[in-house]
Amino acid sequence: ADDIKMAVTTSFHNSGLADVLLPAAKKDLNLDIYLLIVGTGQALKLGRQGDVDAVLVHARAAEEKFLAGGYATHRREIMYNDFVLIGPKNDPAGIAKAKSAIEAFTDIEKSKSIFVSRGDDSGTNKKELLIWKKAGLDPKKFVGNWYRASGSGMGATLNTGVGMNGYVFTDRASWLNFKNKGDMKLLYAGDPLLFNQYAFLPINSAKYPQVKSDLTKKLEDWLCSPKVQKMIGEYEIAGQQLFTPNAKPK
Amino acid sequence: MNDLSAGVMAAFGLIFNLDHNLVEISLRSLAVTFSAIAIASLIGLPFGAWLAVTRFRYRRVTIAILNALMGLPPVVVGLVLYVLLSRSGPFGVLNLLFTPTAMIIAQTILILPIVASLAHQALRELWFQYHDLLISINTSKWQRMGALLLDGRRSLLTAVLTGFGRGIGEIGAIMIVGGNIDHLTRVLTTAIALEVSKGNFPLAIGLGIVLILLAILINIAIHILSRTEREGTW
Amino acid sequence: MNDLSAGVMAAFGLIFNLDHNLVEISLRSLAVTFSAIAIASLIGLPFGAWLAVTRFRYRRVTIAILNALMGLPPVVVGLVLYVLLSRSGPFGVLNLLFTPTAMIIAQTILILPIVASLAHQALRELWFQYHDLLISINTSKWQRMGALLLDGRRSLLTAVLTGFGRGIGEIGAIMIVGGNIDHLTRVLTTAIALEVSKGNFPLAIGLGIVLILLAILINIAIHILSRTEREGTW
Amino acid sequence: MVTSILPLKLEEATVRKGGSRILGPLDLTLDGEGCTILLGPNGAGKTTLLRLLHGLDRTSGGQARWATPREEAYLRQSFVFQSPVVMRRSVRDNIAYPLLVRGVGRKEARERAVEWIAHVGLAGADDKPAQILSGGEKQKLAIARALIIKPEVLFLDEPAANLDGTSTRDIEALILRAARAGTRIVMATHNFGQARRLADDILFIYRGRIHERGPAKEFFAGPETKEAETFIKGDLLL
Amino acid sequence: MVTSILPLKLEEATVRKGGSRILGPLDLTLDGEGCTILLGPNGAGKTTLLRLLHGLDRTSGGQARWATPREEAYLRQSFVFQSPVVMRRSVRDNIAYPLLVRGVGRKEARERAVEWIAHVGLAGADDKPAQILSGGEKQKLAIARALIIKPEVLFLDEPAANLDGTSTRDIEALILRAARAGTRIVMATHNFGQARRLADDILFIYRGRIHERGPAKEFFAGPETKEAETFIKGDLLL
Ligand SMILES: Nc1ncnc2c1ncn2[C@@H]1O[C@H](COP(=O)(O)OP(=O)(O)OP(=O)(O)O)[C@@H](O)[C@H]1O
Ligand SMILES: Nc1ncnc2c1ncn2[C@@H]1O[C@H](COP(=O)(O)OP(=O)(O)OP(=O)(O)O)[C@@H](O)[C@H]1O
Ligand SMILES: [Mg+2]
Ligand SMILES: [Mg+2]
Repeated sequence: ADDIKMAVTTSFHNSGLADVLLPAAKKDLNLDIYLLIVGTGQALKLGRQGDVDAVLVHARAAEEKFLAGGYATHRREIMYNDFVLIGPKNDPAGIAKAKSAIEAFTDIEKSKSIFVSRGDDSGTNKKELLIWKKAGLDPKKFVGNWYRASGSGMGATLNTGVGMNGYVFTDRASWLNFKNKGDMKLLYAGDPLLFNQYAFLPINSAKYPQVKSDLTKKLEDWLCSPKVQKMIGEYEIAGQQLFTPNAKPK
Repeated sequence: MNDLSAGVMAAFGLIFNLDHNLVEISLRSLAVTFSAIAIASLIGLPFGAWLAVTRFRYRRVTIAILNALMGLPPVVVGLVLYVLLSRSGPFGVLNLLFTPTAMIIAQTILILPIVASLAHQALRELWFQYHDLLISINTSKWQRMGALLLDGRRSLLTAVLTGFGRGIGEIGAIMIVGGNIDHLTRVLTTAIALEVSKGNFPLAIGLGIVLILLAILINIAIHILSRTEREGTW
Repeated sequence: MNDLSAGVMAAFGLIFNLDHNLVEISLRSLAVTFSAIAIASLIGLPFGAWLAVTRFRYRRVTIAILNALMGLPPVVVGLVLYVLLSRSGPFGVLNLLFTPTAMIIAQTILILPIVASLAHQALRELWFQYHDLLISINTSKWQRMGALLLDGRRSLLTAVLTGFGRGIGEIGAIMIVGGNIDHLTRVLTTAIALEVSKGNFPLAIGLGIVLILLAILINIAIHILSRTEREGTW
Repeated sequence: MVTSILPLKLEEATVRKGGSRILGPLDLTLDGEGCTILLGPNGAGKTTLLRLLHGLDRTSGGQARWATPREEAYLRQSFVFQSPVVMRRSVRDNIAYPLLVRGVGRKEARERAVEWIAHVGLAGADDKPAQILSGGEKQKLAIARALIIKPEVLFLDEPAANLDGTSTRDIEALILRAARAGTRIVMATHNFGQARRLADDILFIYRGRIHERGPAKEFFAGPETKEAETFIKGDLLL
Repeated sequence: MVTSILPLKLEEATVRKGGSRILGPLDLTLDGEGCTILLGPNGAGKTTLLRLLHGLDRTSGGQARWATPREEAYLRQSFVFQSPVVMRRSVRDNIAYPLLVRGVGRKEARERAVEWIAHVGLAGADDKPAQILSGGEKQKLAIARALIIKPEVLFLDEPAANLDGTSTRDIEALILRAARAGTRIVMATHNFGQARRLADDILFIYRGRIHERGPAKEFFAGPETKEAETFIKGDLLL
């Protein structure tokens, strides 16, 4: 069987979708996909170094830069899900009633409730910082000890958040698939601002001849095929749909 | 390769500018590991001596287990400690999770078997020499342990330094119980991991070089202070 | 606490069902670490013996550095190795990145200073006893090293077992150069880290228990086979 | 000393090592005063017997019993080893150590150690690390360390083997003085002259057994067993 | 042996340790045949001198030179230590080791070791771990290990201190036989009888210096220096 290596972000892997897609790819394409589960930054770094054949990430701006550097031949959107705010069940900041993501963030800032940030420059972290910015706030200037940058992956940050009983900004898939929920629950979701697009970027074989372009092409076509798009749409945890496929047919 | 040379440059940059952040996390690294090694030595060295002077039924098994515990996987230690210290755990009321104290506890657990096991190994040879004499003088078990620890202090150094090395470079456990929180529990190793996950390899390598230099400096300092390997010692 | 008991249950479940995945990653863990410890012993034990029998100008500094290298931060080792093995690095053509071979190299680098340093410490005492005799018999340096390694083999065991422990529980380096790829480079520690990041603590703790049991079993087996601590040895 | 730790009684005592019986079975009662010298060929079991008496080796069969409880008995005896064991400390601290173990204060222990350093002829070596002493000097250290606690029973295993003539005489004088002060002496030696000078009675050890026992004068005048006779001749032939 | 490694010449040789001069400066030429015995009080420097001659201690001043290059010289001499050093191996492997070092095959080395085990009277101990031997037995092992390479020069540091009469005689016979076969013997002892039996000439060491040197007969008949006289008296007084 052929094999390729693909770097994916922790949040994608934590969703569990890979456990469905990988066996299907093996069956349909006779292709072994070896996943490297790393942070967004590291995933792109692996791509830049030519050590993987493709990356699947969710950080638009960083992806554009990656493309501009000529590391990938193109960027293909596959699906999206959304980001959510989770927090302690008693919701000390009262974000459950917020009307927008910005309002929810502002509420947290006002109540000085513990907020655990990824703080690792990942796609999720970048989105969070964007929302603070839109709310006119700058985490660097927060006083008091309530805003905590944990500097770790999604799973580790959730563990920390649960341990501290604090709010965490996460993607829906990671949260639904997360086992150590403790006393926490999903408190806010739904703002279009929280839209989270995943894109597939095959590495440029002009830069690294060892890259298996034919296979990444095959994989990309397969991911965007109606059958797989349907599979993605039907993937559920606890009765909730996690991803919305949105690949545009070529 | 560029990353390597960039890393070396980054290390120099950090050191020469005495980067404010670097100083902070380096000091925290040292504080955590020194505390852990102090506690581990206080318990582990006497335990090693005790193992050297005592013959009991399950001694071999105890030693084998102690050896095995030297390889305690940090992630598992961190995880178990997390479960115990978390709010819903039995020691939740102490509010220790995500504090340097929790990191010290984690490192102590990891270092202790190393210190104890290597201390035992070092003192076993000395006990072999002293055995008859100390029994003949009718020393108590405590006095035997005391004599071994005192007269074997030079060879105990390796045990302590090995533990120190293990602690200062450790990440799996302190990441989980410390949480790598900026200005609170971030230390050199967790900072490196963070830079790696950001794909910022030069900075990560730079911090790594600082960490290794720190370890080497401390080792040389301790060797010089304790004058091991002085020509005169044998 | 529930997580702990659930973890114990999970461990039993995994072991008694001889879970297919568990067997695979356990065997890979063992294969990687055994290879690494074999290479590290082949180099480190003779080097430790060499350090014991040789007096040279920078001996103290060398020993101090070797001690310091015992604390090489795994993440940094992994990172540097990654940069070297990466396709755009100098050894990229070998295509070793994300293979068990890369993991073996990483662990060897981590284990080597431990084995060498502890071997030196163990053999130093023996050399102290043998020094006059071996010089008098006019042995070459190689013969001295050989005599120490042969006659001191029992005390070298701790060095090797310490290295083994460090390797089997290690994660920082093999995560980076191995990539924790399912069915290719996933081992016990990286599997545990993955489960932790999923918040699946019972399974993580279960795997951790398996890992620790494995380490203890191997230690006991080796102790029994090599008959250390037999009453007769002293 | 309120009650004596003597007599020490061995009953059918045997010592096995490495699978073979290297001593016994033997019966022996050690009491009264004076100096008992152990004679016998190399490997006969002298060291093993001394170690057994002192409690360093355990009986594999039979028993060894002091008049007082073990604890008590072991506090009031000393042993000088065949090859001297020195601790990695200064000469003074080596000699003071048994006093420290018995609860004497550090200062007093050191003072008394210094006196004993002079007695055994090591004056000036107080602060030397004990490991660098010459063979004979180590032997003297060991004797001082044994005598400093004024033991009720003193075991010596070839204590003068590495000593020069003058030192031997000095040490013998110390041993005799201790004997006269009531210390029971049990000593192994290969030096017949020394045995003649010191012994009140002789234990002739042969192949792990007490082959012959008797007052020194009679033993040297004419031993009862053929083996002892051959043994004495071996020395005379020198 | 094509050329002899002798004479060995010391010129103004001194040995300092721990800051003080413990031997020399002394001049000495060692050549020809026969047996030189080192006499002197404890701590005089006998062991240090032997070690210097053998190349175990370095000169801190002056020099020590063999007739042949160092390499060559060190291959053809042996040393028996004051307290025997045994390797953690069987008796046979201990004795065979110097042969192995000199490139003799394992099988032949073992066979010759077994012969020597018999010569020194350790028959039957071939497979015993050397550490469990008695004091005298270890001394015999050390002598066999020294003689097995048929050394051209043999240094012995109180080799019979722990031996019984018969063993002493046997070992002395071995030493004499080696001497007669051309081995140059240099030996320290505190046993005057032994010195008289073996010595061709005497080196009297006193306070780190060669205080007197002369043929054995003349030395014992009447030494030239007062110190040597006192020393001999010390033994006679015993
Ligand atoms: N652990 C052991 N296993 C087997 N045999 C042993 C052990 N220890 C000692 N022996 C043997 O027991 C015998 C008696 O030893 P011991 O040391 O008592 O003799 P000794 O009379 O003191 O001799 P020496 O005069 O040479 O000191 C020796 O032959 C020795 O080899
Ligand atoms: N490392 C050292 N530092 C200082 N003094 C030392 C050192 N080594 C030995 N000495 C001293 O040198 C002197 C000579 O020692 P050496 O062993 O040569 O004596 P020796 O004549 O062999 O005595 P013995 O008859 O007791 O064996 C001793 O007084 C000893 O204390
Ligand atoms: Mg003996
Ligand atoms: Mg000497």
